[in-house]
Amino acid sequence: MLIETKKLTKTFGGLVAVNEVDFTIEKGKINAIIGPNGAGKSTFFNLLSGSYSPTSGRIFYKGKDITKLPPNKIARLGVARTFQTTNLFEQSTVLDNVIVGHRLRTESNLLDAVLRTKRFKREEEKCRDKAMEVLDFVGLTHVRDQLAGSITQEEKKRVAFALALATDPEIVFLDEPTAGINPGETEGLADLMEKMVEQQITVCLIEHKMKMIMALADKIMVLNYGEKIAEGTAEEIMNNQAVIEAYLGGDASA
Amino acid sequence: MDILTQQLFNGLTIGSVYSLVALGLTLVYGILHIPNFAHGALYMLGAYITLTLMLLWGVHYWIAMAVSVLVVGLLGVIMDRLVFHPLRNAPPIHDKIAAIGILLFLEAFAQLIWGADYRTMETPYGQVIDLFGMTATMQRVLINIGAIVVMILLFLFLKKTYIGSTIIAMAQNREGAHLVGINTNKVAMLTFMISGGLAAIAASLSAPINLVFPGMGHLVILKAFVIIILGGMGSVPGAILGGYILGFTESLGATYLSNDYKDIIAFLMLVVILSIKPKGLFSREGF
Amino acid sequence: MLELSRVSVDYGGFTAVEQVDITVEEGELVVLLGSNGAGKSTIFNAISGLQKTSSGIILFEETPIQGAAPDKIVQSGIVQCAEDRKLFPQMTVRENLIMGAYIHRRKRKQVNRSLEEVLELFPILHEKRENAAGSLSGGQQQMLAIGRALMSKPKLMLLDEPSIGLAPLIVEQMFEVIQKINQDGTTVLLAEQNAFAALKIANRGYVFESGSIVVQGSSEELLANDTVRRAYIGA
Amino acid sequence: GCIDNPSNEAASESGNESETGTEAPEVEEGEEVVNIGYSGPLSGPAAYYGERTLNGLTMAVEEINDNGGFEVDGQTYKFNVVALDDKYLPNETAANAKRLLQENQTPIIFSPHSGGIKAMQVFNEKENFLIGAYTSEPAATEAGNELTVRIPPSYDGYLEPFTKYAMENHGEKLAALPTASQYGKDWTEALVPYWKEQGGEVVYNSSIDFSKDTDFFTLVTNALKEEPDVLFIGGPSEPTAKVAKQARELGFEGGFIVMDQAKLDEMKSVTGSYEDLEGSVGVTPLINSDYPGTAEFVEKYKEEHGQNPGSEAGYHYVAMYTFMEAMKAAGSVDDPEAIRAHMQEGLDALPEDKQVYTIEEIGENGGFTTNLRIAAVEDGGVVTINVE
Amino acid sequence: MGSLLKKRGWIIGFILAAILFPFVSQNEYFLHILTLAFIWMIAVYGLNLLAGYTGYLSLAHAGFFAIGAYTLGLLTVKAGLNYWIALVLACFLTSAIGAVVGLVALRTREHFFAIYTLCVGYIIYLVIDKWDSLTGGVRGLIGIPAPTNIGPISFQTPLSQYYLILFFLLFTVLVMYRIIHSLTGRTFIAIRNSEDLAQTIGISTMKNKLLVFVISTFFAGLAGALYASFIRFIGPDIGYITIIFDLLTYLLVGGIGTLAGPIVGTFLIVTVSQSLQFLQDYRMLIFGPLLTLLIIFYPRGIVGAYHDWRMKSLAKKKQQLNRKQTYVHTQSTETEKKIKEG
Ligand SMILES: Nc1ncnc2c1ncn2[C@@H]1O[C@H](COP(=O)(O)OP(=O)(O)OP(=O)(O)O)[C@@H](O)[C@H]1O
Ligand SMILES: Nc1ncnc2c1ncn2[C@@H]1O[C@H](COP(=O)(O)OP(=O)(O)OP(=O)(O)O)[C@@H](O)[C@H]1O
Ligand SMILES: [Mg+2]
Ligand SMILES: [Mg+2]
Repeated sequence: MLIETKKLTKTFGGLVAVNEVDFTIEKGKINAIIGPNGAGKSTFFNLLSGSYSPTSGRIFYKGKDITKLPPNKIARLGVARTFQTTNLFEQSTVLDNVIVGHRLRTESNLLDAVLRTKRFKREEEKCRDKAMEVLDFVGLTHVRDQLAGSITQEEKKRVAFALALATDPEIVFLDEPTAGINPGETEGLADLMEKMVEQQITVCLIEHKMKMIMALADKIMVLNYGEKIAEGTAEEIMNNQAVIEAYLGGDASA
Repeated sequence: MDILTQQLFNGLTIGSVYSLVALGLTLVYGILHIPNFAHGALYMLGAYITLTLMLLWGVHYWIAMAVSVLVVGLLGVIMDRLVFHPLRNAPPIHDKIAAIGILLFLEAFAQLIWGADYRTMETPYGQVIDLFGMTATMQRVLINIGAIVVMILLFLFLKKTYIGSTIIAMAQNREGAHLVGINTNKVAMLTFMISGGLAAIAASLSAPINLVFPGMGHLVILKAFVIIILGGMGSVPGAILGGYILGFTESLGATYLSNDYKDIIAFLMLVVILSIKPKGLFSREGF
Repeated sequence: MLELSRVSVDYGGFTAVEQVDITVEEGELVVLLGSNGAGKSTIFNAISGLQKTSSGIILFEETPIQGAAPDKIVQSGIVQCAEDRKLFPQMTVRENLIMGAYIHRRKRKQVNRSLEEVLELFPILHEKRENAAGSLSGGQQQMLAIGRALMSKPKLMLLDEPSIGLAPLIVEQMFEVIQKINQDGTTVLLAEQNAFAALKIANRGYVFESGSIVVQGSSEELLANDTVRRAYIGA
Repeated sequence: GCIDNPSNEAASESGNESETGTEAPEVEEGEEVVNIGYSGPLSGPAAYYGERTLNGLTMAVEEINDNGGFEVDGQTYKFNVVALDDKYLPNETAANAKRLLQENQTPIIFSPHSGGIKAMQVFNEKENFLIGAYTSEPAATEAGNELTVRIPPSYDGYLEPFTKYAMENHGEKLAALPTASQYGKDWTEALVPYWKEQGGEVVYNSSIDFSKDTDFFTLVTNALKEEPDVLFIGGPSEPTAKVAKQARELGFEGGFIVMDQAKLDEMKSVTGSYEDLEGSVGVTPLINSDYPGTAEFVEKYKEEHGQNPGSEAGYHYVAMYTFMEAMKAAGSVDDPEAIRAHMQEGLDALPEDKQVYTIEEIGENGGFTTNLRIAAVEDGGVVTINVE
Repeated sequence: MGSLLKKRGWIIGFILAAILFPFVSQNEYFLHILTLAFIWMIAVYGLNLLAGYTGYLSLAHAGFFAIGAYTLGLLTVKAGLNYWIALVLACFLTSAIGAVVGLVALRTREHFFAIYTLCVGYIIYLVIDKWDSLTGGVRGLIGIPAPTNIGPISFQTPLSQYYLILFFLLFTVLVMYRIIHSLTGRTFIAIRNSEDLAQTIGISTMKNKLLVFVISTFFAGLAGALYASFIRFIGPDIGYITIIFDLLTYLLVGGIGTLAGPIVGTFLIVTVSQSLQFLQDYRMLIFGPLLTLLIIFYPRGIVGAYHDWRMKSLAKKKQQLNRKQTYVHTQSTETEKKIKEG
């Protein structure tokens, strides 16, 4: 049990975006969250990664209560995420984007930088190596010197993956990683997610692309109006009447 | 005389002037996200133009003010076209510096034309009146009434007319405004026109109780910035309320706390408010 | 109705769209297919005046419109529903819709009628009509964007990836809505990645790759085309 | 200016052309030029002040040059004023001084603000130039700077006659509301204890910052709360007049003590008539003064600048002539120490018709001592009061 | 590699020019102006680190400049402390106050931060102005000593002060260079680009922002202290808003977020505004529009414009090789350089 939420709730004014959700994420699996627009999926992610603080309920990571931790502390524990709208350092190169990703695993401080200490040199090297490694992993070594703002949408998604991976995570949360990507490229990204799991990195993603989800996910949770309405394997979900009504509709081919 | 009521009235008067200036500032900020440091110079020019018309051609106060509103409004438009429009894609700091350039220019310009000394604006409403035990001049009463009338008109314009709501729409999404067929250049110009006009009204109303000189814009501009921040930048009700809050803080602070430190009190208040509410008292929803 | 001939668009030194010819007849529903970065949005922005073309001619109802200001283009009857929606986040749903009818602002009655029609078309918007647009979820915002575009009663509507990030059920509804709009007499030019669903409702299609058109034809032809199937519909 | 103060009957459009610096003088065969430095606020909010001070200098210099210059040791010289703007900032004054020395070899540099004067005093002895200091701050000369000449009189002399007049005519309760400048503060610090010594009571003591306060009503209301008999006001004439006027609007019926920076005649142009200023006591306006050279100077100044001169112009005018006489006496135009040493002779040699003010002597540490003239507003007019 | 060599070349060129200048010209006025410009440059560097690299535009820096100046002034004049101790204390006191202000101010963002700090700066100014008994109020503080001798080296002459301040400037540049070209610097840039993202990759944004704020106030304080001992008289107006506007102008004209920007901008504006003195009253009439035009036509400052221009010529070459990949910006070379540096 890597992550566990207990009665997690988030309200915005009068609106209950996430409503008493109990959820568990198992290590080494691909977990998916689906649900209609506005169901509260992104909000749920924001709660888990610390970007929002819950109205009530608790979050445990490896048994440790992380409900009140700020996002950067959660990231240090090994939780990484991407955003629904691809959020990169647009003005920097791809490589630079990824180098800072490993910053949280380094110790060197301002004084090291000014005095150019051994530790500083060692860690600069370490971050660069890490960046090259993850860029290689996501298959982007060839664009590393381009500005992040100037590469294609699909490449951006991959950079976002790389950035998340550079933090040495145990689990990554991916918010609609393949939105706006054509089917051919979607497959490539799905392969990448499987490759992550092979590397012992747990994946949790939000998606609307059912075909991909059904093929990929080990476990699926369905949210509707902030509430969990179903949870289970792809097959169970496909045949769940509540889910069909709320979300899938008659034809799930899209 | 009852010092409290008298000071409340004084606070109301200063607050009215502050609000009018801050309104112009907040409108431009809302649309173009420009903290227009040159707004103080528009205020100053508003006073000079009214004054010139009155002295040189003996034009009546109200007519002079109307002309001043037009002229300063147009000046605002020119400023937009020549400076801020070309800078629309630049980062916000640039607007600040460009605005400072304009400010320096306009002040030097005023000094060249009108000289550096203090001028007095005579008002037809100099008579002293007694209001429920308070002393005031007719001009001060006019400032208060004038400000409120202008604010109501502005509010109706923004909320009840289509043209007014284009200003709000553009403040929220410039490209979105394009897509529904709004000519954003025109809206920007209109906003600058209104903003300049408001500055001219504020200056023409308040000039008779103070003096007219090239540096007079400094008196209000810094405070106007405090106000629009206090109110939440871009918020119209925020600017109005902020103006009055600052006016009252000043008059009451000077009376009951310390005259010398009254500015510090006002600024500290802002710092405290922003420390608690980092986005100002009124967010943009209330536009 | 709309005719692009040899249109190119540059970003700085980079040509995003090169020598493109597109025609849309009145009443048609035409789809532009293409992967990310192919140049679909760029073409749309060029048509609606948000982006300057570097060469070529765009004719709308026989008059050239390239280089005209965006508001002029909206007035002539072309409305774009942009990829990132471009709503007025702090205005309510209703106010957003009313702003959509800006070019008809003098015809109060007509505006109110359109408003009712749109709210009827999207019941969820009716429910949320007094909520700020910014507080809606992605899908709701997309509907609002389409609704706002409809408010101006366009002759030609440009829809840029309306299904992006939407739930399957909603996507289905969305395509139904688009079809309905088209059947009600609005010409539609649609950009989509979701090729299968799009082609099902479209008359014709163009396929973009790196800024140029590589395949074009009727929906049936495209659906039958092998390369198209492989690249855009999935095996 | 394009619109003129209503008080300036002799309006003309001469404006700013001649206000900053002289044209380079026409030098004839055998003549030499002595550059005179000036650094003051010529732009920004204090520019009006800078210009007036400069006007006095340039008027004197133009006169001297038009009369063929002056002769020292058989050599004819003409003056040339080099004026630089310092925006009232001390560091700019220092930079300007360096520049004037480097590029124009000025033996004298005038500056009308104490910050600039202090910044120059750091190096003026070492770099050997005289400071023409227009500041009433006694510290400017008391610190013992050998090459500083303080031009205006110090205000000590006013305390006694002002207090006497105000107490006799109005009463013993004083409210102080002068300008927040250093000068205003110094004044208040001197006046308040003196007033108390004379048996008076100080019911309110604060100041107005004319560069920051938008409306004086609030402050005046507070000052009048304790119902004082006398209001001590001061600062630049025009805002000071506003304060007086607003005090009247708020029902104040007592008298004013007007700090010497403000001039009764200039205040009148704001209030419209002397009515609101009835019962004020202040320095005699230059135009109402009767020093031997005053009338001529006032006439000439009006002609050139379209307005009445203030004391800052008058003092600079006299100072310039005095420096010239001192140069003659010292037999040198470029030895600041010698010039400084002969200042008293310069004062003594000053022709009557140039005595816009009569300056009796230069004190031990370099301050001019002027005969004081004070005046009051009585029955709608200015009356001069004799000081024993 | 070429670009790196070129950059080094520029820097060495600048240092040589600055060191040799007094041998070329004995003009004391120029020396004075340059020394003063160096002081401004130090302050501008502080501002640049904050505004250019984390995106937080502080308008309180004139206030911090004044705090540095007054601390040095008061410690030497009133407490009679040794100059060098006072200098160190001035820098640290300024940073300490900076830390307190930053802690609260950095909760706000963008324009709110700018205006918030504007108010803080104004409060600092008002306090200095009103606290007569400590600061001397409007009267200012006189008698501030020049730097005392270190062993045989004396700092009484303008020339020695010139070199002393040049030394501090070079020290500032070195520190800036090293900060910017390090992981720490990257962290700052990451914050400028997107705070949310920076947080989710484990960067404590508050801690880092505060760090930058404190460093940048440190340099403002240093500049202020040097100013006090150079002009040797200070009044409250050195904390007034006009000063921060001047500093900002120097920064923007030079190029915000560039290493050479502060030097280029300060030098340019100081010389231009000095050489416009002959215009007297009309000075601002020319200077104002000039400033505005510079901003309109060189929005990334002189240095930025230079970078852009180099980029363009580079890009042209590249495009001939590879048509597809073009959309280039300045930073890509900066990073190239970083990579090569290792
Ligand atoms: N910051 C916020 N303030 C107010 N309401 C919010 C905020 N963020 C989200 N909401 C509301 O919470 C609800 C859930 O939103 P969320 O973004 O989590 O949905 P989602 O499931 O991710 O939808 P989509 O698939 O469209 O992205 C929506 O009704 C949305 O309007
Ligand atoms: N403002 C811009 N500046 C520079 N290049 C741009 C800009 N906008 C788009 N591009 C580039 O132009 C090309 C076409 O982009 P466009 O957005 O038109 O593609 P698209 O087909 O709409 O893709 P998507 O499916 O991602 O929406 C891409 O390579 C993109 O990187
Ligand atoms: Mg979402
Ligand atoms: Mg697109």
